[in-house]
Amino acid sequence: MSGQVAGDALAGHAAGVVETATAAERALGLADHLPVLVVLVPFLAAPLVVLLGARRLAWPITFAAAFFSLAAALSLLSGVLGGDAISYHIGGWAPPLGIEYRIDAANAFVMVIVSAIAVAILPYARTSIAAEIPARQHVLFHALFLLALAGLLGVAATGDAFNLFVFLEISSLATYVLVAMGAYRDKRALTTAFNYLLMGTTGATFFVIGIGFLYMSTGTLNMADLAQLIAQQPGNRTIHAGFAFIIVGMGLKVAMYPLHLWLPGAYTYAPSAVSAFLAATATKVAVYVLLRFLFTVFGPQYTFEAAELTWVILPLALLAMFAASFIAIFQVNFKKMLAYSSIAQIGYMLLGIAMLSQTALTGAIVHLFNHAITKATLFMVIGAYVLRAGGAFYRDIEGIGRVMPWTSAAGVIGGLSLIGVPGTAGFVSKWLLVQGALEKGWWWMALLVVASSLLAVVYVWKGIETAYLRAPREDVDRREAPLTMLVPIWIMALSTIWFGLSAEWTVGAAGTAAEALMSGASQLLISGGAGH
Amino acid sequence: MSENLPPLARLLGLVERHFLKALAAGAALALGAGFAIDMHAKAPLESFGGFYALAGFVSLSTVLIVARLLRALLGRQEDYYGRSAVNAEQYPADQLEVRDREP
Amino acid sequence: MQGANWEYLVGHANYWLFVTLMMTGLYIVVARGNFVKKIIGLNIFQSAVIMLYISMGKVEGGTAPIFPLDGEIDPAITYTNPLPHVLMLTAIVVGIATTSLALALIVRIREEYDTIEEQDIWEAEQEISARERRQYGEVFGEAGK
Amino acid sequence: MSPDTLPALSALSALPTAFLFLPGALLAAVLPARLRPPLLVGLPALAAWQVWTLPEGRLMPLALMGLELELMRVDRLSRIFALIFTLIAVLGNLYAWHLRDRVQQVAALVYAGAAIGAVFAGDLITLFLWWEGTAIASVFLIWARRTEGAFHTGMRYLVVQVLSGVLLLAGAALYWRETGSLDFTLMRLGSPATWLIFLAFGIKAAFPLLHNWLQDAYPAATVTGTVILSAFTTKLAIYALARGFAGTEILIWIGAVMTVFPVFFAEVENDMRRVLAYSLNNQLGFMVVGIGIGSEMALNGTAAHAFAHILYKALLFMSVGAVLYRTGTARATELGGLYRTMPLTAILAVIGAVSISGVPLFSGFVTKSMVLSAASDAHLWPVWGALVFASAAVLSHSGIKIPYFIFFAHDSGRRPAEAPRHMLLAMGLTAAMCIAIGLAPGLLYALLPYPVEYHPYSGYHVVGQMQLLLFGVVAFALAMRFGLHPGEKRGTLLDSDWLYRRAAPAVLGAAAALVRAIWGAGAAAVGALRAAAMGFIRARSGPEGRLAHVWPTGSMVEWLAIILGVMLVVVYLA
Repeated sequence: MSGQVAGDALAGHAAGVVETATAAERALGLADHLPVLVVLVPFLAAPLVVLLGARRLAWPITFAAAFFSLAAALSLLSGVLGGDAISYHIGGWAPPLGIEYRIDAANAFVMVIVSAIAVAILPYARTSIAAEIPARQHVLFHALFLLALAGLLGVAATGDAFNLFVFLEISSLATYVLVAMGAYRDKRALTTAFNYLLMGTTGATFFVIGIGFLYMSTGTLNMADLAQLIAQQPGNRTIHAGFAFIIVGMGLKVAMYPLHLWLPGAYTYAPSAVSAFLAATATKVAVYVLLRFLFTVFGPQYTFEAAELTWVILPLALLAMFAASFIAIFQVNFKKMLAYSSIAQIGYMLLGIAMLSQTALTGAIVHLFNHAITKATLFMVIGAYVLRAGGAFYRDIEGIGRVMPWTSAAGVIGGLSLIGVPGTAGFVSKWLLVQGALEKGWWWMALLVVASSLLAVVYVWKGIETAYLRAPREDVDRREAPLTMLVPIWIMALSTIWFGLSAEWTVGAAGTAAEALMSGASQLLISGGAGH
Repeated sequence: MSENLPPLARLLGLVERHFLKALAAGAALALGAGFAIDMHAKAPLESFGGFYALAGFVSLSTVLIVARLLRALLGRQEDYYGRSAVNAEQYPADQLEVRDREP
Repeated sequence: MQGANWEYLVGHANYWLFVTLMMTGLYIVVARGNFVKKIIGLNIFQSAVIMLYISMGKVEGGTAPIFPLDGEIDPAITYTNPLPHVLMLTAIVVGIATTSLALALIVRIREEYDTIEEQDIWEAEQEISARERRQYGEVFGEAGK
Repeated sequence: MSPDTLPALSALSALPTAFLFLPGALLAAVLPARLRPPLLVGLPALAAWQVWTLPEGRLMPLALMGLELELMRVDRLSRIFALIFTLIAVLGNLYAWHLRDRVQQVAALVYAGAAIGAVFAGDLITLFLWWEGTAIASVFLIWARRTEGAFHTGMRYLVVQVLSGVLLLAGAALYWRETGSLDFTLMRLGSPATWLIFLAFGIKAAFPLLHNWLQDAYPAATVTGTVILSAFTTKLAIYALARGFAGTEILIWIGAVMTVFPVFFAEVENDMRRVLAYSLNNQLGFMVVGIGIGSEMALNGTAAHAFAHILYKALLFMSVGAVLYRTGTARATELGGLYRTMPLTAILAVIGAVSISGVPLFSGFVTKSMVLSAASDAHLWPVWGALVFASAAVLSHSGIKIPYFIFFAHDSGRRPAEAPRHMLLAMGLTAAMCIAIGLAPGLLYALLPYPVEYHPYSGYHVVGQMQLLLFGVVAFALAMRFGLHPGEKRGTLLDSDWLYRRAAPAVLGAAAALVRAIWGAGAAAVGALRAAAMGFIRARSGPEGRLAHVWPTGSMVEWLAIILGVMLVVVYLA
């Protein structure tokens, strides 16, 4: 039976094959290969770094690769902001049999976030890891960083469900090792990484099972194709089951409450630069995948009106917003506090997804971006504290605002953005979420969003109180963080303000992305045919 | 007044001593004027020339009596809200310039 | 009716196998304390998925999907769908990478903790956290609770 | 002033007034102590000049995230409030010339800037931003006292003020959805949006039962901080009400209650700065009544009264502050007879007292009577009666109690030195303005939002007011003579803050204990069930207690299974 469906899908695509074949012949310029190069460059740079084996070369290569990815992602984004999609066929093999990279506003946006964060964090990481990881491991660190980056970019770029799984595992495996590298400071990094591995693999395997169910019913792995074929068979139980598996598997990667248990440990014990990178990118990419499956593959009609899944994701999102915030309030370790706050913030994104409206979805995507830069700022600030004060416990950073005024000021900006104070990036996305809730007439939801922001006030205030209102400890290193850390920190901090004040770009890009996602399967196919 | 006080203070002392007499005179004058001129009454009771005098006297008396009751009802110790409440604590002396006048 | 049910059961034997293996694997991950055993459970879980994929690629009466050398495909021959097999090659590679990484981690954990039993490690970590709470907890009074 | 002649100054007028203060505050944060006082006095003076010369109109529209914002809406209503705000910033900072505390100085500038920014805000979002700005900046004037009590008070104050801002934001968002406009203009009560905004304003304006943050916070601030505090927050709320809810009938009744109830508290309160805080509440009542009536005369009266009130209330806070500065206490029980060595301060305090009491020739008389006349014009007799009562009652605490118990009455034996010269200068200037307004009300009337045809100095007005006041004093003198006056007594007076300082913690504590007990019992029951369910599996295969504790891997995979199950059920049922 499954073979039959696959045959149909092939026949349906016959016209497309011819068209793309000619397209592949003429598309030989570098620019036409950007969709794959954006992933391939960091991916190939990783073995290069290892093969050269030179510590001096590792950083420049890594930075150059990341920078290339950023440039490529920006160029791709500018190409698709109008609402078109770019379709790239790996090796000239046409979809659905060949692997397709499909770039639209949503994933180009995600790729820009990921590569931009990588570029910003790398100069910082150079100083940070020098203090936290032994020199002989630096080459490996950079190789793994590149692999994680390439994996995340690949997840975003690909239009093939199984290929997505492969990239997900590439980035996850690299991430496990990066987290384990924290063991030079705290041996709990090892068990954390091990747990993360067990859970992450289980989640990813759930995801593959889901993909398998979809393949069983449709005979295709291409997402655009899947979308079309799924829409044709409502009420197919295999697809239903596949849907549940994919959501749960991705929910784990997203750290959807209560599948978040891997996250606090991983963020707390990983090296500072890794925490900053992970917090800003890994869960965000997972949110993107969730978005892609919920909206593009299954389509809003299928997902929400047929299955009422709003009522599963929405309560979990609210639970995350409150439970995780409360836990964050009671932490004594700054890094762990931020980790729990991340879980709460992911709750906001899930909320925006579950509300299922253009505005709320735009809010979720903008929050994905804004939270990425906010958390990157904060984790980088913590990294600087760790470097100078030797730990991330509140006790370690008492009065550090006076010793490290610049770092701490950036931390305050990040904290304000976390709360959602107007003028910072965090405000823009919360404002959109509140608007989204009000559009639906859910004023109670708007109040809940505001109420949970008040919880953020409490834990951010605790940090500020510790850093500013207490006497500095005598035994800490009384110096400001080095410039190599300060500059990236401030770039991030200023960008939270910049994107808080001039939100046109983020809101515009996210709006286009939300539109691309919400427009569902049918329209995507039409634009895909012409978008090459 | 054995103290050596500034001239202005002596003047104020004089005022304090003769205040009640001046008050009585002023009050009588105001009451008389109230009956003498047209009060342009708009309110129902205003046309009575001593209305405002009565109002002032009754109002103040009411305030004082009710305030006594209020204190009996709501008054508590200074440290009712704890020793560290503003009400119970002293103003930090290092922010002030507490100084007596040199004789 | 009886026959139909029987057919249903037997006809989906591959799925029953998959479900059983998957549950077994997951159960081991949850219930076994030894880290190596957990990894074995994870492997069983992943093998279940591999079987699911491979069995779904099978077309009834199909033969191995190998093209004749001359490239002339005889339309009378039914081929099994090769795509799931190809996918599973990748999945196996991923599985091996995961397993080897996990084993490497276990080696390092054993070096640091002198044990790979979950219970013991849990207790050791509880002790560390308790020490941290004593050392850092009272910054905010009872906030640590 | 043509742009060619003074390019620098005309560039200045292209800047929102509030933005003068923010770089000023930054500058104050880095300047050495010696240079800060001149900056603190000079900058508001510059701002006053700018406010005075600004043309009317909507000067700085701004589009942000698709919202139409308006940073500078200059009209007669906003100009008079901005003008008095800049003036009082000059005077208050002059009063604080001796101050070397950077935190207070920066906070004072930011606070004044935010209040002025809010007055000029033409839309609800800009208003909200500055609204929260005043809350956050002003709390530092309380914390600057640097005692534990002040810290807790400041926290309570901040919570209330930020709550007001949150309500305003929520209201603004709803209002936007309702009307599609964020324009801050006259609103009609009726929808949740307008009620939320009204409540937000009401908190800042210290409506009855929402008032207690004021009496809690103002006596807790520093000597100089209280002067600054007394001017801005509540009058900003009065401005906002006058702009948004003029003519809203419920305000008349709220205002009437506001004028009456605080006088009793003020009468028995021992802390002189808290007496003034209650009196401030009572004076706000007059303004709220004026807004509620909403006629041109009433609104003129409100604006004029706010203007005059800021001055004489600041003067009173300054004189009590000077006493506190010299003696270390503001408690009535510990003061008395200070005129002997602080005669100038005493005279200035008396000028403030007669101004607030509404003695003819002083500022309170020419402004308060406008509100009273507006009430009688509208034939609101019960309200008018309440206002007459309150006019007399204000005499007893602010008019008599403050000067009498501090500077006269029994001799406390204290012989403090006269207040420092800069304080005397600040008080003298403020007093001069109080008298100038009283003598030449036309100067103030010319600034009011609407054309004024009002003559306070008619014979019957003066005579009526003098009767009211003199016989009030007679009653007071008799009460003192016969021992009927409540007198001075140390203590704490319960007010609505008792609800959240005592009752709420007690209730919450009890509730928490209850919840804890129920939760404990529930958890035990669930735990027992779970243990029973797991016993079977554990007995066969699990090592001892493997599933009982919360080791992430195990519980995580369990959660995975549970959520997957829920998902499957939901998906299948749907």
